[in-house]
Amino acid sequence: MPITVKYFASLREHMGREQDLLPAAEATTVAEVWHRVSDGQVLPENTLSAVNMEYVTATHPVRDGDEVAFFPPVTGG
Amino acid sequence: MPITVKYFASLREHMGREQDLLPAAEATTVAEVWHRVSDGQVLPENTLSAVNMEYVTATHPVRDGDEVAFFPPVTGG
Amino acid sequence: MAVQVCGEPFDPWQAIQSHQQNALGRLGEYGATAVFVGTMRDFNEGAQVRAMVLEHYPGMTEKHLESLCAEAQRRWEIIDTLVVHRYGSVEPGEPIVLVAAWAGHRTAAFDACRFLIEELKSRAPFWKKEALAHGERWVGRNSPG
Amino acid sequence: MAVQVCGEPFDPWQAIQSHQQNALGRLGEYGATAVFVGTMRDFNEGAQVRAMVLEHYPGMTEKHLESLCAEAQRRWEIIDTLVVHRYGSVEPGEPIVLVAAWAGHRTAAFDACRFLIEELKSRAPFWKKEALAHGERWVGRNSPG
Repeated sequence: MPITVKYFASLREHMGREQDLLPAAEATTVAEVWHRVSDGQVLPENTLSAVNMEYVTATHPVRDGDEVAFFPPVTGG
Repeated sequence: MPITVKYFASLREHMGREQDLLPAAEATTVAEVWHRVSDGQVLPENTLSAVNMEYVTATHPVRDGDEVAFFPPVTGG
Repeated sequence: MAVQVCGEPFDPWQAIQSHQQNALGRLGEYGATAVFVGTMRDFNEGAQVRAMVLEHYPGMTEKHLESLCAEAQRRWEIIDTLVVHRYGSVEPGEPIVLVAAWAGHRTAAFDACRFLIEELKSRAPFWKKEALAHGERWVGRNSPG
Repeated sequence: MAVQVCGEPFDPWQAIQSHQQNALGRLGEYGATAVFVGTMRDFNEGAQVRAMVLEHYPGMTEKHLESLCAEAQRRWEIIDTLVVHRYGSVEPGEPIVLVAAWAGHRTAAFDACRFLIEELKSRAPFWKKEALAHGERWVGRNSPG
């Protein structure tokens, strides 16, 4: 199962796409997923991340089939 | 102009009437008005009083034509 | 700023809609609406309550509620307020009081709404008499919240 | 406990009435309803705003809002909560968010309602893009209130 990586709002525009599919891989982390999808760009300051729709930090593990998301500070309500 | 004296809720039931009219009199106070309408009963504890629809204390002056009211603690809302 | 004291059942959500349509300024001016509705419960202080009569002091009630709204307008940056309060015979489930505050931002709306209901409960001249299974009783004082 | 994320304009007062009629237990059980409605303003951070697009994260948004409601139920003695939030294109004057809490007493209702809107604004995955007279901008962060 591939890893799905989603981008929202200004980060989606910055990436120029809504999502990536990463091939199934060894166990990894959120920071490593960002490194792979961004060609080594620095993660923009204040970026939030989620794994399987729960907030996590950059060191959180990512497993095959997980959904990882990156997005800017939220502004709902 | 007489002084109108009104009673509400449990105090109205205690008095057995909704209001009294006191004949025009020399300048007096809320305490004195109570003394006259109650035949010298002690004012029940926690009773509130108003003159012309504003809360006042027992020493507040009362003038001819004023509306004086006595009532128990409020329980609205 | 509107105060209504009414002797018949009222629908608080319709009252808000109607106030927004008729009395408030342009749409887009306010960003925050905070509302409190107090409804008659069928249980109070350890007893089933069948019905209630709400007595008030006509004239003073309106005057007092209007002065509360004016004080809220002075203390917070709010655009408008609405207060509606029942009197007369009330059945369980029926709304007793509606307090609403409109503001640019949420803190002012919340704080003004809370202020209005707390002040109303502690000072506005209303009195509740409850009909229980056997007999009646005057409510002695409001619970702290 | 209900959470709705909707792509079309909604009427918050009708949503409350409908929830009270369909989802809440017996009339007479709750004595206090606290409600907050956030409406789109036509002015924000020094500029006229013509319109707005609200983006969200389908799936995570609902999950996050449901977990907030569950936390409110744990922390306060409340009977029910309702959260409705718009996404998509929004015009000035249209409601963006509704938060409501029903309780036996007013303090729990107010505190839960306030908690829900503060948490929602700080953590629920929504993003606002404003259309100004000239051009667009993402809202960088929510104001503190």
